[in-house]
Amino acid sequence: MIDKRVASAAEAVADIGDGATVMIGGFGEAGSPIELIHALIDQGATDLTVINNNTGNGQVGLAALIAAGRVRRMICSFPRGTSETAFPDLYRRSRIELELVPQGTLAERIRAGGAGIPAFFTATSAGTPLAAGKEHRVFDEREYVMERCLTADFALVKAERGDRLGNLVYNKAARNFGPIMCMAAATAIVQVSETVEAGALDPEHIVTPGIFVKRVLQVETPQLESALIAQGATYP
Amino acid sequence: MIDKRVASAAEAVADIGDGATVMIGGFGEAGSPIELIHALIDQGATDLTVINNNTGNGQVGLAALIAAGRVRRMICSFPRGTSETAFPDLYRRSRIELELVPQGTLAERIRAGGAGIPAFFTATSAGTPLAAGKEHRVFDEREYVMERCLTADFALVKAERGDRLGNLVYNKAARNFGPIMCMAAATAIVQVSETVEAGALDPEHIVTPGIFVKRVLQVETPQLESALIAQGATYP
Amino acid sequence: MSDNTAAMSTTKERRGLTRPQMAWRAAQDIFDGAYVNLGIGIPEMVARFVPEGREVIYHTENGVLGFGPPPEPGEEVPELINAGKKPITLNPGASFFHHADSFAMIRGGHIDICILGALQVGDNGDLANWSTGAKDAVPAVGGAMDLVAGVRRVYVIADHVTSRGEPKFLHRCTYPLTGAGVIQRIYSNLAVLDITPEGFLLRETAPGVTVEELRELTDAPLAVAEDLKTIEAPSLS
Amino acid sequence: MSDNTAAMSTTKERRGLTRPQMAWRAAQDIFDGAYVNLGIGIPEMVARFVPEGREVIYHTENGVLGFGPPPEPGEEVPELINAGKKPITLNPGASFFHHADSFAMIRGGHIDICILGALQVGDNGDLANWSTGAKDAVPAVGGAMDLVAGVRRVYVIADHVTSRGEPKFLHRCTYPLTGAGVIQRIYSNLAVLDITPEGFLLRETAPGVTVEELRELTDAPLAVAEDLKTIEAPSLS
Repeated sequence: MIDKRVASAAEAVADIGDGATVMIGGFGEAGSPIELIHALIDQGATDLTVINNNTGNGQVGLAALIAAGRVRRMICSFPRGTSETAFPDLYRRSRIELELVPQGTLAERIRAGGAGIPAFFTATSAGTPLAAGKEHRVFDEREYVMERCLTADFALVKAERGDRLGNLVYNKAARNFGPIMCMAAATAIVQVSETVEAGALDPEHIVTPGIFVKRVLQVETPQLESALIAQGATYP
Repeated sequence: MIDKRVASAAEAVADIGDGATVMIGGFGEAGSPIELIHALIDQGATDLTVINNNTGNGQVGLAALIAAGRVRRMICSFPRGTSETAFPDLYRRSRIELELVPQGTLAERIRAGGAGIPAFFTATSAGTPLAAGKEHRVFDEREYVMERCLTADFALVKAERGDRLGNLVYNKAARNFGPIMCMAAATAIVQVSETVEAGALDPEHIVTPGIFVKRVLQVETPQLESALIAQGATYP
Repeated sequence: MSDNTAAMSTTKERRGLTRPQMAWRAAQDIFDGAYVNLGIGIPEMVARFVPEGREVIYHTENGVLGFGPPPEPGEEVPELINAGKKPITLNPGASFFHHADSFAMIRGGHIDICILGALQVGDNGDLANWSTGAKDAVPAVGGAMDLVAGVRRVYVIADHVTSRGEPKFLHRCTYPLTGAGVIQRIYSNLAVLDITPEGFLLRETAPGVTVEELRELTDAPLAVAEDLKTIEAPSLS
Repeated sequence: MSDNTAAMSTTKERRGLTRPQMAWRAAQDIFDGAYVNLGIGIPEMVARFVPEGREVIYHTENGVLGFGPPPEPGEEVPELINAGKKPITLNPGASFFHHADSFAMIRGGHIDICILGALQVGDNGDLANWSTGAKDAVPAVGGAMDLVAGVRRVYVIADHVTSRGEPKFLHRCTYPLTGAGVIQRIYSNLAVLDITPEGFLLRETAPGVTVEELRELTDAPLAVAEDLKTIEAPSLS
């Protein structure tokens, strides 16, 4: 019987190695898989390339992973967070690399990675410094930029409910990058608030089919960045 | 107040002009918008380019539209149907053009059309006659073919439920091409078995957000190709 | 999400329209049934002033269509936020979708109107609103480049000059571009300008603002519409 | 959906395994937890013979993951069909998705195994299964090119020779290709062949079939595995 459920966050992230590329879901705190990120901090992997829209908030979650010096390179669209200083400090000291990608191009590159599309063209960023050095091409009299796909060794994602097969549904705008990151990562690791029996999720309502998911961890009452920041929490 | 509902199939398709490109949803009979296609036959538009995975079944729906000589050009992956002879007859007499596209490339070209991606690369068809004349390119030591997006003036789609804003949910495997055709057509026209109040569809379960839909027609008991074929039905 | 800190500059010595009045003026151009994406800051205010009787569907790029006004205090839901990460509510008929689908709406030309802030706008429609090119700054772009490239009508709301009195609307942007030739209309505190193939066209002025003043505060030639109007905004502050 | 009419050729003079036995043999290689797409015809039969205790998730390219066996007569649902347009049922944990997402699963390498029919297979792994190149034929390809390009392991089930006795497995295909270098393994009525960088490698033979016969019926050099085995299939017809 297929059973993708794992017993602990430590087990879920145990094989993330130094130098791995890790997609991390979430937009702001919505969808941020804090428990998995904290397990990754505990686990010790370093020299990571991290793909996330931002760079975390406060001194927990992704911001804490960055502050701990584990991230060599960030691929993101908006490297600023709430009460977050780890990234800008390291960036100004050239201790972390940044690949700045327009948000929609970031999403589409991830989706392309999951869909087996090595490259595509978009008008986004044409004529701007972010297109410098990229191949340009005119289709129907408009200029487009060629963008390569993004894939990852691992994705850390937060969803609402999941089953042993890895089928997922999300919670409101916390869906954001989760579905496409599950597609684009060789090993998608998902924390859910609730695990349910296979068949309990309506086939019409499943957002991420289990084929894209390798591990499911139940975290019944996930922490929220805003609450942690309000408490002045730091990790570890 | 936004109200995309229309009163009749005739009204729904009234402005489809000669020479229009029309995407038609459905895979086999699942999702085939027969009532809208029949209204299009009645309406008389000709010289159409039609995009559908197949070429219809029996002597109703898409097969009848083709048999009526209204289709100048088919873009499809598998121009064969059940008890359907209109397309092969016209094709052998060079009375209809065919652009044969692998099924997944067809789906991705439509999705690209809806997503503002003018072109993308896929390994599908590389090394085969269907890639002849197309730009090839090597990424990471593998050969890919460049494919252009597909858009349309109109899409005719069948869904299960819809509201005045055009939000849609589908019925099982009848979902197939519907969501991406709604995205890729300037005017997506959708027949639904049931119209519901705005807000009646759970925001988490909506498959096609209303932004992609221009017209919604309620057809309470849509006909099924298999039943029509069993009856020996023809249209008109 | 774009960096429009410039648009948030101090209000001292501001003339013409208040910021709510600028948002009000922009709101008059939002048509019934429009799908609209509003940037962070003053653009967000636009939703408050759309004339009664027009139904507008708001999109936020983090994956919500059909959201409503901010919730009452205490009613915030952490998973129900906009691109500015501020709490929102849902209108009937709202939907959720993932980021790639959300930007398919933008890139695919499905959003009718986008309104955002600006550091500079060129009279060729170029927009600069994400970076001043300062060496020590951490660059951040968010979804601004996708919005201006993908949305059919892209409008700017911005003060006519910076807090240091420098024109924001000029022949060519000097800051790094967000997009080339993407802006159709500007709502400033002093005027409504259209971008035409010939450059800026003055459509409307704020009460008491003269064409001569505007020519002085705009760093590019300024054509004047034959039917130049005065903006008659309600009192809003 | 591929045109594997050749694989459906008449059974007269067939030797070796029956078609159900061919499907049974292929089924032994489907591992527990595999995501599998089965082509129309004999490949569909494979699902019946997967050894007990292995949970396999079946994908059909028209947009269903996790489907089950055909329904009882009278229980068919018109909207619940597979790529061959035949009625299916759902297993617990099934899901529906649109065509672009379905082919993202295929093209993106998420399906573990695809098994389909063949007109010809080259000893370089080339597959021809959609067209004989006949001038008067209406060409039709379906999802075969996407499947062979995208799925990690692509296996063929096909009779070793055509109904006219011509070898289907040869040095280079003469029919138009479905994909180049895409096949890893062939299950025929006479043998199991692997495609290796050096060409065909004979792994297993049907009972009573000799290496010499196979060399005669295969139009390419045939290496023989050191541990050549005989297929011991149950009696199935």
